Amino acid sequence: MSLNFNTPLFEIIRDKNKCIQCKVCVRQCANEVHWYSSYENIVNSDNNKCVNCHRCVILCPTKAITIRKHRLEFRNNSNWTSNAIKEIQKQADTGGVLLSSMGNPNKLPIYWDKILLNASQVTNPSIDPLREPMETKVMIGRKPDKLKFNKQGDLITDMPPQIELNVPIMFSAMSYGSISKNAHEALARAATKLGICYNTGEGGLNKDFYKYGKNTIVQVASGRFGVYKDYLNAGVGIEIKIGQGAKPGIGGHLPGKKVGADVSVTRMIPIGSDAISPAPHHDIYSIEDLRQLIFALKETTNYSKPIFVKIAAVHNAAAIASGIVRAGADVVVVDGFRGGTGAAPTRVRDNVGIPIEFALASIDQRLREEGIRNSASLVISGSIRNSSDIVKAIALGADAVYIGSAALIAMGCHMCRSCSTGKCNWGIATQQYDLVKRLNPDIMYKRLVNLISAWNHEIQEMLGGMGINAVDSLRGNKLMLRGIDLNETELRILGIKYVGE
Amino acid sequence: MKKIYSFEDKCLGCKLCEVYCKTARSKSKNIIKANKEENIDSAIIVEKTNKDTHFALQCRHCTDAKCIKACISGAIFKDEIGIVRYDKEKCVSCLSCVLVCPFGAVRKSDFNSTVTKCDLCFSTGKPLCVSNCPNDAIKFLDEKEIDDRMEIVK
Amino acid sequence: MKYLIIGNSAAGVNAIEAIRRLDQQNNITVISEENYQIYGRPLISYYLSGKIKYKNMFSYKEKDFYTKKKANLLLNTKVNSINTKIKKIYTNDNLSLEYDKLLLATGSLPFIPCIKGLKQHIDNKKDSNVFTFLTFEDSLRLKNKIKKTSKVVVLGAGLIGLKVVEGLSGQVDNITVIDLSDRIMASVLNEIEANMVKSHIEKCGDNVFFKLKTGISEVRNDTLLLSNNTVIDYDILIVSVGVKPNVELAKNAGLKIGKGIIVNNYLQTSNKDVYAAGDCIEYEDLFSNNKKLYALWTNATRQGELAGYNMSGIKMKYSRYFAINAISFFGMNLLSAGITTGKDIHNYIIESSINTFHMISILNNKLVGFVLINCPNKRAGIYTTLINDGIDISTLDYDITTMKNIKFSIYPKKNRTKKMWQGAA
Amino acid sequence: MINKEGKVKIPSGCAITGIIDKNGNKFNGEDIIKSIALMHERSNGLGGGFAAYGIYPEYKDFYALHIFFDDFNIKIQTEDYIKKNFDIINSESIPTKKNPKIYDPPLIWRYFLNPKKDNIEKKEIDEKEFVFKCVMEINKNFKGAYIFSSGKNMGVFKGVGYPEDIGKFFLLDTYEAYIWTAHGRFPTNTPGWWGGAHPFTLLNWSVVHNGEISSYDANRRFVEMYGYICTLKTDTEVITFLFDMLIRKHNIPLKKAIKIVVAPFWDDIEKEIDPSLKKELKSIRSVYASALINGPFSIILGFEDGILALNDRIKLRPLVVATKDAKTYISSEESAIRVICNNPDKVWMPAGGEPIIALLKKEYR
Repeated sequence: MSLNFNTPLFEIIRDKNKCIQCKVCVRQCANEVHWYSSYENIVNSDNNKCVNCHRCVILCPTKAITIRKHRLEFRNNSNWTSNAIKEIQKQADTGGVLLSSMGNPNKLPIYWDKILLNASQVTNPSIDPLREPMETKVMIGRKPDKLKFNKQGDLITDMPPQIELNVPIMFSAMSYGSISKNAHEALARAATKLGICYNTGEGGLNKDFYKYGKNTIVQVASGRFGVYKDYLNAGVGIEIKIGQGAKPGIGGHLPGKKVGADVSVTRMIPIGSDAISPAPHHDIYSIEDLRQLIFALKETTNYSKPIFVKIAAVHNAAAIASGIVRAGADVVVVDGFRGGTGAAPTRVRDNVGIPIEFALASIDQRLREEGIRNSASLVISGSIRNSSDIVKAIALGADAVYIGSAALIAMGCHMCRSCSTGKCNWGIATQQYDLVKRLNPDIMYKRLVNLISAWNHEIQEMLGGMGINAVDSLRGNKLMLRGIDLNETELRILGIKYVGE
Repeated sequence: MKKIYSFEDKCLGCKLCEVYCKTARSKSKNIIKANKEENIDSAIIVEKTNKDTHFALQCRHCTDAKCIKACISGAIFKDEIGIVRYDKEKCVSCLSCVLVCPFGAVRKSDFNSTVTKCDLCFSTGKPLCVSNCPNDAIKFLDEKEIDDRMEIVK
Repeated sequence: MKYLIIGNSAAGVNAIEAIRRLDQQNNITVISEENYQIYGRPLISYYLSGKIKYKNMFSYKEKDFYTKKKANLLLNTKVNSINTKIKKIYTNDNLSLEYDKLLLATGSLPFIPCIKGLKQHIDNKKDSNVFTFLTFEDSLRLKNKIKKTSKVVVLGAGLIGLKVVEGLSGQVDNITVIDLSDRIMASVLNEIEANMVKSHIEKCGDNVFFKLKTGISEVRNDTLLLSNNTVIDYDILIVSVGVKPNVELAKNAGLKIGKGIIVNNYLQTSNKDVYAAGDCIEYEDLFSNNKKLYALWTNATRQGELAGYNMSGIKMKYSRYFAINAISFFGMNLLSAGITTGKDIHNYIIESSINTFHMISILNNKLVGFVLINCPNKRAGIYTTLINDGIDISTLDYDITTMKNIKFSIYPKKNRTKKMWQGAA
Repeated sequence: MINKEGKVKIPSGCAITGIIDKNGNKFNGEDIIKSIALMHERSNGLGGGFAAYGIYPEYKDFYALHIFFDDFNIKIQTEDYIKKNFDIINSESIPTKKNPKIYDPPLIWRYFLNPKKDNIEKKEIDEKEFVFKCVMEINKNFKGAYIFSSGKNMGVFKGVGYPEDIGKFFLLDTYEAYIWTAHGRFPTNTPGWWGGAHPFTLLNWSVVHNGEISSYDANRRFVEMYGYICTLKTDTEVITFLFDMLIRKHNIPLKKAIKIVVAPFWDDIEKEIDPSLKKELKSIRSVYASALINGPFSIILGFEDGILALNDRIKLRPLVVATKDAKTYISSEESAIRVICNNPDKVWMPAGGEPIIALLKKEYR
């Protein structure tokens, strides 16, 4: 069938006066957009193949290339948008479920942007982090209700295992397979350098990375890929993944073409086989099943590691979180509906789940009401974009945040949302050797360190502005927040006042 | 002494180094003019291997530089820093240097009778190939720094 | 400790440098028969052509080279004899100098064939119109002598002879090259290659004529009697049949002489305090294991350096050498090294056209020689190094017998990275 | 309309001062009034108050509740509640002396009470917890009644006005105590309410406080998880609750409690070489992260055995200590000490986070 409704989304514009025919773009585009014609001595481009990842734009030494949204338009229609039409055409063409990558791109409210922070003026001096200590270290894990001392004043309480984070930020779960080994190396090295943690995701842990164990959280997901005793003991924490913000209620699928020799060994599956994570864990059909898995993992690791349980932010997240804490989890992770993914059904990604801000506020409040807020740490994720998002999250009650997309962007991701093709030109979401190579861990780990250090500076500045010198005093400190452009219900759930109040 | 070192496991074969080398060696120092209008050879060569990987290669500025020994006119010489340099005014184009360079890094120009070789951008001290490599596959390092890494290369 | 060096060309000067790297203190004296500081001897033909100006003749080393190296340079001085027992030398100025370590870097002399009348014409130096071509002095005299109308005869179609042709081309009316052999540069080129070079010279040179397979019976004033009994006129006759090692002094001093001065692996002569290096010595060929003479600049520099090290106390063996030539005539580049003929040698012609030629020679899985004509971008140094290092080509990542563009990635990854990072030590 | 304490968090600045005689010798309130009066400039007339320990020796076994009532109606309702839970040993209006600078005082009463054993047993809690719960209940649910002192053999006297005027109003020269603390208030955003003045107390704890704690809401939400109800929304209230919770409810020794509220910096913990101490400090910071008091403050905590003076970790508020014989003086300003003790043995300024603990000698407790 030759009839094809596909039209280019982007238009490549090449300045002929600037193009020196060096062919760097030709060599660098894995989608084979650019090609050199020796007959004409010019470089040509095929708009149809372009995903707008900017690789050629960035590498072009003369900056001769720009990419624009293609000018082709449908007749204006607020209901039948070009996107709606194109999706129908695509499904009519393939008969398949629409797949998308990264987080929900739709125009839904971003509540971080509707929350404003406080600062000290006169009655309370702001603190200059350049001159005074400014602490951002947090301890992640279950805390006992109280500490006990004997008559001599010696501590007699045995502390449950804790994870020390120098900065209340971790790199969220992204599996080896969905992202490249080099990307993992950069994350692991950055986490080590920063004194924070990265998360293996559900793809197992490559042998080369066991050495970063002190800064690793290993994940156990429904596919149980690469899970065995050494793996569980390799990191400082274990995360049971129940759900993910980008696709609550949905499993995962790593196509066989991404399962090369190394991924195969790490995941413990045959080379070339599809790695399918079922939607539920087949041994968790209820909260008591979860409790069994939590304690099975604790037994396996001799109660030396906090157990994280990660869920997607869904309607009754607060009650679920309370159940998870009571089931024995040491850390509850909640992933908001904007969280990223390598691939998710578009309809699920864009329509399932709730904003993380609300999930966080209601979970924190619920746990406090039940008097069990100290029994688990609360970590949130799902499109944390900058340091002020983090400050707001902590003030709403989070102990720490996970960042995924932001870390990828630091490593070169341009949010072209083509992860599922496996041809990531930035060497992130790919297993193709020549592409993986483009992500130089030496460079990228430094960029990650830079990013987190920069954010840490900003967090410190904001803390200092509030007259606080330890992030502990920000946690749940909702007085530091005010809402704007929010209705009464929103304010009530967030537990914050309106600006000016 | 600092030299340029190439890291094959990092090289993408994009050949931006060649583009910038030509720019550095041009009269105009304008990247577009240098690559489009001036006939300039790149002193750095990106080679493709039989494993489809790449690496960049340029004059190694050998301690015991064979090209200097071979040169009959003093056109190739070692400066006080240790950079093996080339003075085209003195060159008689006999190509003795080309004949002895173990790396093939001293080449005859594609465009004229002179010889092309890397001079580590000595006039600025900042080789353009290094500063423009997008993947840090080319580094300007002190010889001592590379000694430590030599162990890794097995 | 006193170092004495006889000869001030490639070997002598490189010996000075080597000694000074290890010994900053002791006296070095250099004696030269010529009246100039070191110059690139092969440049004399470029001076003749005008490509090299007078000032650039001496850019091989900076002007203050000898001062910097604290070397005492005696020009215009001929050493008459050496007494190795009392370690003294005697010069034509009745000077006697003591030494502890002596280096003979006396180079070579023009080979003068036994032709009737030739010797007397050459000996009559000052006004003679018969020249040899080995020193800058020769080049200066010749350049003074030529006129646009000169009819020049070059005796010998070897490297020197042809460089003279190139140097004179366009400056004189007629150049005739006479050689006994059936082809030019017979010692370096095979027939095909020789023809390619010859036709290029004929095409580019101004009124250049070859008379090959031709001998000379007698040299007379302004005319030559050829072996076929014809007579040709000449205004200028240049004798460039070849060179021979300058061993006279060594011989008289009682040192062992073969084809050249005999030295051991440390460039020591039969007397332990006397070293020799450069064109004047004979040495082992990489392939034949025979003692050979190679009057090659590159080899002389290396030997001079090694001799210098050994004289100042560091033992350094000299590696075996092979022929290596980089020549250009009228813009045609000829690069060659090693041997291309012999038992079991297999030649691979990789490229061949009317004016390009690319051939490599393999013996027992090793590269032993190559010839490149007009293929300068072939990165010939990689070949030379393969020959020098005796690399088994089956260990390489590529089959070099079919490679048009030789490249460094022929070496397996481990080797190449190490080599690149280390450079040539 | 401007919100009162309890509706909104009120920041304020202040003067504090305190005196203890470690031998348990009692002295009347003249010195403490003199001392706090010297720092007149540090208050703005919107609040002053005193805490005194040892003033009710004849009732020392009974809880002395000082209560403000807006009117008689609420007084009657409150008393009904009290009667249900306590045996009233004595009740009286607290004597005051009219002062033109003090106006609109509420009804000010004190009760000496014995909790009803049956009620305590019914709730299966200890006596102090029972009293605590009753105080919480009244302060939260009896609008117009406010218990501002609930310890034994101690009492708080406070109100709207300059502290020296409040002192005279309450006739403090007629009381004898071995510990006196005082407070002059400079609130920035309140009309001033009698209950809002310092000291703030719970059971035997009393706190006078200068500063504003920026960790307020983190601390508040933390103590509220353990049954405290912050009715006043003032920093002092939450500080009092924190100490009560840590020391009374969690049984943590005073010195460790101090490590919680002014926790050592992580950097210093990392440098600690004693592994068990390091572990202890890490545990303290992990478990009680939300009990860290942040922002500028200096406080004097009074209790039956002595006083504790404390600065925030980076000393953003003034605090001076002096000793003379058995007496220890603590104040915002050195001059406020010298005005009542012109020749102290020793005067110094404690560092940020460095606690000053002055206890009655064991034999006098």
